[in-house]
Formats: sequence, structure tokens, C-alpha cells
Amino acid sequence: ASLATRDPLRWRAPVDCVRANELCAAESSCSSRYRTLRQCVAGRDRNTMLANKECQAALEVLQESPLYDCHCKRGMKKELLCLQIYWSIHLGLTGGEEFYEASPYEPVTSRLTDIFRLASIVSGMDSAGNSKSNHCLDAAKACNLNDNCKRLRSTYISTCNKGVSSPERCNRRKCHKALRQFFDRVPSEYTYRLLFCSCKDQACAERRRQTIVPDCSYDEKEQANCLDLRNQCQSDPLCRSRLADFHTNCQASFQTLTSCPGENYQACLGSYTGLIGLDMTPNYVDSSATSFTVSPPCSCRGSGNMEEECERFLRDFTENPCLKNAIQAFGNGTDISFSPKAPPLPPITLPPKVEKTPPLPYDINDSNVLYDTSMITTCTSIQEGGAQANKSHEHSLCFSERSLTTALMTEQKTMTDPKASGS
Amino acid sequence: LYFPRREYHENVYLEQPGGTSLLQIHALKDSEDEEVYFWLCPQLHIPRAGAKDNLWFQISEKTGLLFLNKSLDREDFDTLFAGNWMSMPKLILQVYLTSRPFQGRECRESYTKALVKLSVVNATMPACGSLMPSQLCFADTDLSFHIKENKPPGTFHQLQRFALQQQCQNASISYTIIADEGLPFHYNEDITSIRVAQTLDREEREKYELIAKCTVREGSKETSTEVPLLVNVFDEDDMPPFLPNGTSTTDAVVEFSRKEGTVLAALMVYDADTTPIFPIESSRKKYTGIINSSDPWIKETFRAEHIFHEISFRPNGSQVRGTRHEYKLVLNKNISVTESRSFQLDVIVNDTEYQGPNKSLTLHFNVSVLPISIQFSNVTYHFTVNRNAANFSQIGKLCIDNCMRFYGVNVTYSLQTPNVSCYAVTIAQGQEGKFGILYVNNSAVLQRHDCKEIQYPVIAREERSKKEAYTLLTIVLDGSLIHNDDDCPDSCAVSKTRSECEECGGVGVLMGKCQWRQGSGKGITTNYSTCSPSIKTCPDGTCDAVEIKDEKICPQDCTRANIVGGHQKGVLGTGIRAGHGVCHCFPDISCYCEKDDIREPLCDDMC
Amino acid sequence: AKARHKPCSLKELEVTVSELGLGYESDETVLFRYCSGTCDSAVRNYDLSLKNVRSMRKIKKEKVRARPCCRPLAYDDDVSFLDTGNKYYTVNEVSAKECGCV
Amino acid sequence: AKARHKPCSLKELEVTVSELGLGYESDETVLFRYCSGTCDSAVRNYDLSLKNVRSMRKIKKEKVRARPCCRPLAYDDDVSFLDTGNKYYTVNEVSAKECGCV
Repeated sequence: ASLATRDPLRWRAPVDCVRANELCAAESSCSSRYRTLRQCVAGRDRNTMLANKECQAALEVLQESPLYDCHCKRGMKKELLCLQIYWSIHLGLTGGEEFYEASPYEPVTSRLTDIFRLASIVSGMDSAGNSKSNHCLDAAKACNLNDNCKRLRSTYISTCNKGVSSPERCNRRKCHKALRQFFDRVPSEYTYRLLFCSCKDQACAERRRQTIVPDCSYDEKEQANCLDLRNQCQSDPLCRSRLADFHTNCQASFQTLTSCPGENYQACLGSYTGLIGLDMTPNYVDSSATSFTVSPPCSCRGSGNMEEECERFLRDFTENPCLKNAIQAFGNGTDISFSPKAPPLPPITLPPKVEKTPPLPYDINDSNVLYDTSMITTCTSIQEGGAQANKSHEHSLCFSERSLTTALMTEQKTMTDPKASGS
Repeated sequence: LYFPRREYHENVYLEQPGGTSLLQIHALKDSEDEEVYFWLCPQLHIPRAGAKDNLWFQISEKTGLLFLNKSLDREDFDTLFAGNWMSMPKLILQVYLTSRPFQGRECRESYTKALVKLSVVNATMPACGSLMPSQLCFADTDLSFHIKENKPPGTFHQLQRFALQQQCQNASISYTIIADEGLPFHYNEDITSIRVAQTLDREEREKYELIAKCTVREGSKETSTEVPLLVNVFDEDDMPPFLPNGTSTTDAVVEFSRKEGTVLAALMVYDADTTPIFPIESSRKKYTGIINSSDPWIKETFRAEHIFHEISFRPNGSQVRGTRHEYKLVLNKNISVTESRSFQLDVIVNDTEYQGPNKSLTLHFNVSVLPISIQFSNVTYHFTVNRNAANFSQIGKLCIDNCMRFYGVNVTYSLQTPNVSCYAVTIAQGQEGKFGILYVNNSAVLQRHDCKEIQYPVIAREERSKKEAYTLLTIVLDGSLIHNDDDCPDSCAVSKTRSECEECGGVGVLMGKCQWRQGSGKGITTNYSTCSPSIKTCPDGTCDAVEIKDEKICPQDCTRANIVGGHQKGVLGTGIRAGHGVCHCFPDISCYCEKDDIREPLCDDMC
Repeated sequence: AKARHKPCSLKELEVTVSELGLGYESDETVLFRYCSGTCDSAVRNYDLSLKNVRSMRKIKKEKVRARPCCRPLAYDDDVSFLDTGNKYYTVNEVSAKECGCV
Repeated sequence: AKARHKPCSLKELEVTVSELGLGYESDETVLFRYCSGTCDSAVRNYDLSLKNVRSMRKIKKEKVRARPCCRPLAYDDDVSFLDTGNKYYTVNEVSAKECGCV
């Protein structure tokens, strides 16, 4: 049957984009439309091009083809080709206006519970045995005792450590590649323990910060601007995909208990580690024992009039309750799963005070449903006998999920426009 | 004309009647006399589905009120979002601004535009009772706006939500704005609009934080909701460059460092405007720095380098971003030692985007290029060499005046024919052509009794100018010959103990015997114990011009072989910068650093 | 009865890097594999001959070995670790991977 | 000065078959090559570590060797001879062909 008539059985089953491209290439109408779309997207003024009839027609046909909702898998064969195909069609579908792009990777459905459980067993065992135990040191031990983990860890350390103390800097490209190989090829039960171990003292926190050999893979004499770095990342299909995946899986969502979409810590931790070894490599930026902050290697200095957009991007890392909860939950060995035997809920980190715009008010589908807000709703039941404004009310505060701790500043007062009120 | 926001958000429900107002969009003027016309791009955009013709939405050309001109029913929904698996379908409208009525233009990327993101709820408008009070109040939780400085006042937002509030007539909804005293904003309670009441100056204040409070009264119940309302002031290049403390002049002296790339001096220029790093290309061109000279030699020999950083100014308490521009005068090529001149070099700094007066200023560098003399301070140099000195033993250094301070000045040292046919010593060129290292290259000659005192004429020649300096080198041989055991290794570094070390000679020894350096310190330390031909030069962390000739001389500085035991390699990846206990080497094979405190016998069989 | 030794084989031990005694200070634990045991079953005519020739004083003041040694035939991959000064080190040929009598 | 041993290398000696001490009686002379010398320059981190781990008594009652041995890496071809009883014999792996530190 021609592509146009959608046969749900043959086409709707999502295939990866490499396979989808092959299927499309085998179909003359699909392959020609796909070529047209690529020309439409390549043009300088993409919007105008996408609005012209031929481009629209091409899009319509391609929506019937397997290319429409094809995805990719982390670590699949030809992952990069898959991602390139995804973005070639995706740019046509979104018009390229999105602050958050949809992840090209298939949604992570597997829960991490067993990894969390392993972390809890170990952290439980350790803390029972020795309250001063250093979980990050235990993680290094676990890795050193596993041949594969030890080998790949030693590979990236020796690659990243070369020439670090000498005038000619280390080779960051090789270091990043070795880091990517480590996180791609070593099971997450080892890599997560090294990266997300929980700490009670500064030495442990510094060891955790050193995990990715930041001298070579992260630190920079002159920090880049985050928008510049994002621009650079989005010009590389792999980095763009991993950033989109991070935004999809770690986007703070106020409709969930854990602040993570689908209550899935694993998906968030997975996409966080997916960024390591790319331009947007994140790392801990402090080694304080009690709290931690992670950030990409950039700041918002020099953003000019785009400072707001830059800070919004940076807060996705530095003040992201979903990411923070996911890391804490793994570190403490607890995970949310709604099966009856679920362990006690982890301490939820309330998102930051609301003076700053909430880090991620919208999830990827921008379903800006009102109550998913960062506002505070105080309901006061006025005493009988009519509403006396500003009289003492019997307050029955009903907080929505988030609370705004806005202390009304003394000299603040309500403001009205004298001209407007007809005076 | 510009929009105070990049994006607007609102919900749309099925079956909302045509004519329903959805959203009020505002525009702000760049100049008072501008006319404002709004128009919608004929296509709407559906994420993951592409562009579609817009049949449902219209905007009032004059007022900017976005409304439904045709109800969106179930069938429309299905055609728009066929097979779209998004949890909350969304469509994006592009609103454009022009100062002349709309003449059927295409939606071009370059026009001033704002996006309206409408979440299409796959249901009819909910009954009032089912709505939370907060839903009635705000469509958008991200109430942040930007207002350009130096622009006329104007209304930039309207708080009320049209569709829902039209539906819920029995709920009384009122808004107030809570803000500090004396802010340049006015709020019209009747139509819930907020105005910037005066021209803003970003260099005075660039952020304003207000709170929008909404109170919903339904019968006896009253609920209030507060959301932050943030205003960012956009910068315009309206400030000229200025000098921080008025200094536009500094001295720039060229003397010993005559190498291309040498930074001679730097001057700072400030600008109260911001200079965005991103995108880097356009921002770097914003400020120029041109050497103002017609002299080809000056233009060829010097260049002005410019880097900039964001800094903070603090006008009356609030923090405002500005820029510090640093202009460095840099040598663009190596300068001859003979060059000598003084002149004032001006660099014209220009803020290309600033339109007002004083958009450029001049920096003055008082440049003085001093000549360097190529001369030896001593007429003669005198060295005593022990007759037991081995080949490659370093006798001393020859250095013309100030040679260690030279950069970009290459001096070659050479020994001429000596007064007697005793050719025992030669010279190697030191690091970066600064000095010469005298060393023994024929130790057999040292043992000849006819060679007692050898004089060499020495020439030091500066490569570029060919200027030369002369001196006389006298080598006096002394000391009685001592014998070394045949069993002794060629390299001192092989020995692992003081006794082994001091009983043998080796390549590079000065007095016939190796020297033991007793280290100290725990763990891996730069002060490790080792056997050396001459502690003065080995190990010193540098694989120098003589040591590099043969790894047997000083593997501790030069080895590239495998190092066993606790160690740190040298800075350039050669030698042993730090070691554990005693370090010894088998040149070109391997080196070892180990603590030798395990007294236990090394039993071959059972322990 | 005299303790009988097992034939040459690979053994393993968990030790901290500091305990390796190479001079590095680190609490990281690594797997140290070593060769242990006898090589009685690997003696050759060469060994018997060398023992005899030596006992006849035909070889003097020379370091010779007239019995096979139980030694590593291959070494594990490099080991990397973070020391107490937060500096990374990589050390090669610390742990044996395969043993044999040579 | 204390005798410094030469690095491990191949040495050779002319001996009669009887002098090999394998029990054969024959006056035929054969070339006996053997390995002699020190292996100081072949010490590895393994050896230093094993020495330290052993000195910390983490290894007890085990036959371990914490220094490389100078041993044959390959053996010469077989040797054949006529003994005093006019009987031919062939003996293998008597003489070393190549030496190394292991």
C-alpha cells in the first residue's frame, strides 16, 4: 500500500530513524519528499521556506512515513547517523523555535529500582559498619575490583591526566572521548556510584567532584557564556540530542511528587551522564559536605540583553529540583516506585524561593496547566458579617504544591495608576 | 516597535464561540510618533507536525487583542492534531508588528515577532465551579517582561484572563500590584493594565521586581494568589567609552624582551553599556582599536590587542552590568637589538555602535625602544677543571651582559682555536639561545701532562644583527688522577646506595666520582635520594643542552623510559620530578624509585 | 610433615594503594594479584645440568638460577586512583594477570 | 669495590656430557649455554608491591618471588652423543638459546 495510506500496523510501530530512513528511501514518494524537506530546512529563512506549499506538502507526506515518530537508542549501532536523520526531520516539524527540544531517544521505561536498591544495600551496609564510611571511596573500590570498570576508568584517567601539570594543556577532545566510552560501556551500577555517591564530609565531596578529572574535562581559564556553549552544543547532533534528552527527562515538573517527569529518576540520571564528555559536560561546582550544585562549564556573564534566557538555561542545572532529588535519592539509596513495598519517600527538595522565575515552568509539551504554577494561593474565609478587608482573618492556608515565601517588604504597597482611575 | 515579551501562553478549549477574546498583546514604541499595527502570520505551527493554514485565530490590527474568529470544534481538533501523541497539544502563532498597515506580507524571520503558544484542551470550557481560583487569575506563571531603555512610556501587560473571566461572571476577580515605593510603573485597576510611566535608563537600574496579586471572591470565600512580575531593562548602546581614572597615557619600554607577542603595556577603557559575549563574532567587532600611525615600521612592528570583560557598576545602590575593555600594545614581530627610537603611539578606540558624541577616544603609549649591547663584562673568564673530569661534565656557563633577561634575542657562543693543542672543552648553546654551557668533550686530553693551562678566544654573536662580542676563556687543569674500578657503570644514576655511588665515576662527573644526594621528606617528594654526576645541575628539573646529548648523563632529568615505583614525571614528560625514597636508573631501559627500608632478606624460596 | 606447597598459581588480595608501598598515599582499594607456589614440575635438563656444573665450580661468582621461578607471564591493565592530595596517578604492571614457571 | 653483577645474559661453557651430571657417561664435549646476571633493570611495580605486601605479613607461608629471575626464554636444539657403552642418546632442553628476566 502506498505510504500515503497509513497502515497502522506497518508504519505506526515506531522504528529507529536509521531503519525509518531505509524504509523511506525504498519508497520513491517518501524519499523525494524527504529530499524536499531537507532543502526547505537548510534554507536561511526557515520559517518562510516551511510556509511554502511544496514544503508543507512534503511535511504532510512525511507525517505518514516512519520518519515521523522515529527515535534512537543510547549506545545503538549508528547512533550518530540515527540522530542526524532525526534532527533533519525534526527541524521541519518544530520550526526550530523551541527553548526545549524533544529528545530523540526512546523514553526510558526501565526503572532503576534495582540500582537504587544496590545503592541502598551498600550505603546501608556501609553506614552500619562504619558511620564515617566514604561512599565515593567505596564506589572507587567497587570499580577497581571489576576488571571492565577498572580498565575503562584507568583509560580515561590516564588520558585526561596527561600533561595536566605541564605547560601544554591536556588533550580535552581525547579526554572527553575516553569519558564517553567509560559512561557508555560500564554498567550504571558502577558509574552512578562514582558520580552520585552521597557525602558527609568535604574530602568525599571533593573526590566526587574529581570523578571526571575536571582539570582537563571541565575547568576553563575563561568561562564560556552559556548561550554560546548551548549554540556550540546544538551544532553537534550528539550534544544536541543529549541536551534535549536532559531537558526531557530532568525537566522539573510540579505535577509529580519527585519533581521528575514520570517520577523516573533513572531517566534523569541517565541523561545527565549522557552529557559527560561533550561540550555541555556538567560537574559539581562545590565540594561542600552538606549540599551540592552541578553546573555546565559556563556562566551568564556577558549575556547582554539575553541574560534572562541565559539564566533560565543555567538554572536547569544549578537549581533543578528533579535533578537534585534524583542525585540525592540515588546517593541515599532510595527510589520512588509506587509498588506497595516502596521504600519511604525521599526528602523532597522544595524548589527555590519564587522571586526568581521558576526554573522550568513548562514541560516539553508546554502543557501550561494553570495549577502547575509557582504561585502561592492563600484562601481566607472571611468571618460572618461581610468581608472586612485587612481585618484579622482566620487563615486556612492551602498551599498548592509549591510555596512562595514572599515576605512583603515593609515599604512595599499596592500601586495604582493615578491617571487611569479617572481622577 | 517591539514586544515586551518573546512568548505568550494561553489555553484554548473546544467549542469556544467565535469572537471570544483570548489574549491581549501589547507593543511598545521606539519613538512617540510610531503607529502600531499587529498582524498574524497566515500559518500556524504545530510542534512535530509543521505548518498549517490558520483558519481560527485573528488579531485586532490596532488593539492587539487576539480572538477566536471561528470556533474550534472536535473535527478541527482531529485534523490539526491527527496522530500527534503530545500529552497537551499545542499550536504556535506568530504575531508581527509594523508601523504601517499589513499589506499581505510573508512571515519573515527578520520581522519583529512574538510567539503565542496556545495549549489546545481537548474538551469544552470547564464549568466555573471546577476551576481553581488561581486558574482564573493567571494564564502565565512566568510574568517577566523586557523594556528597552530610552524609549517612550507605554502599557506592556494586562493581567486579566478574558475567556475564563467572561465565563465566570459570578466570581469577582481583582488584581493589585505590590512594589517598592517610587517605581516608574503605574497600574490601572479598571482594565488591570500595567504601564511603564517614564523612559527608563538601564545604566541607572536594569531589573525591577514587582508582585501581581489576584483576589477571587466567590460568595463568602476569598482567595488571593501572588505571582512575581519581573521587568528587565534592555540595553541600548547609549553610553560612550570613558577612562576609569582619566589615564589615557602610559609608558611602553622595549628592552630585553624583543620577542613577537611581548605585551609592552595596557590601558583600560570602560563603557557603562553591556557587551554581550554571545554571539562572539558580532560583539568583538563592536569595539575597535586602531593604531593611528602612517609610519610603516610602526604599523608593522606593533599591534593593539583588545579583550573585554563584564563588570558591575553600582549607581545609587542597584547593581548594573557594564564592560571593561583592555587594550594591550603588543610586539608584532621580533625587534633587532640595534633598534633604538622613542615616539608616541596612539590607539584610537571606537565604540562602533554608539551614535552620540565622543564615540571614540585616543590612548597614548609613550614607546621607547632601547638598544641592547652585545658585550661580555669580563675581558677574561677563568675556570679550573679537575683532570678527573669525565666527558660531558659541565664546567660553567658563558653569558653576555643581561643574557638571562633576553627574549627574542638569539646569541650563539663559539670557542676558537686554543693557544695549545689541547682540545678538551667545547660549548653547547643554552636554552632559547641565551647562554653557552662549557663542558668537557675529550677527557683523555685532561690527563695529558703537557696540557696545564688552555686559552680559548670566545665569540658571542647575535644572529640577527651579526653583532659580536669577544672574550678570552682560560681553563686551568688541576688535581691528581684517580682510578675507577672497571666494574663501575657508565652512568652514576645506576647506583642505589651512597657507597656504590661515591666509589665510582661516570659520564658527566666533575671530580672523578659521582655525588650522592641524600633526600628527605615522606612519600613521593622532589627531594628524593639519588646518585648524580653533579648535584648542582642534576637533577634540577631541566634536561639541559648537555644532558640531552646522552641519557647516561642525567636520566633523572631526561629519561622517557618507564619509571617503576611511586613517582611524578617531569613537567615536559621527561625525567623524574618527584620520587619515593631512592631513585636509580638503567639509562634507556627503566628507572626505579623505592624505599629501601625493608631489611628482610630477599629469600628466593620460602619466606 | 613438612608443609607441601601448592603449584605455581594466581592469587588475589584486596589492598589499599598505600599498602602497595610504592609511595602513593590513597585509601582506594585495588585488587592485587600475584603468583605463588612451587615449580617442581617444570624442572628441565638445563636446571639439573646447571646445578651440577655450578657444583663443580666451573661457574664462579656468577648469579645463576638453577630452578624455574613462579612468576607473572602477563600483567593486568594499568591502575588509576585519586590520592589523598586529590591528584590522579596511573601505575602500570602492578598486578599479575597470568602466572607460570619459567 | 663490591662485585657488581652484569645484567642477565647468555653465557657458554664447553663441558663433557659426563660433567652435565645427568648420569650419562660420555667423553663427548658439548656447548652448554646458560643464563647469568642480575635482573635489576627488569623490576616492576609488581615486585615492589609484592615485597611491601609481604613485609606487611598480608601474605604468609607462601612461596612467592618478589624479584625477576634471569632464566632461559628458549632452549637450544636437542643434543645427541655416543656414550662409553657405544649407545646413542638424545637429550632435550639442556642448553639455553635465549635469556631474559621474567
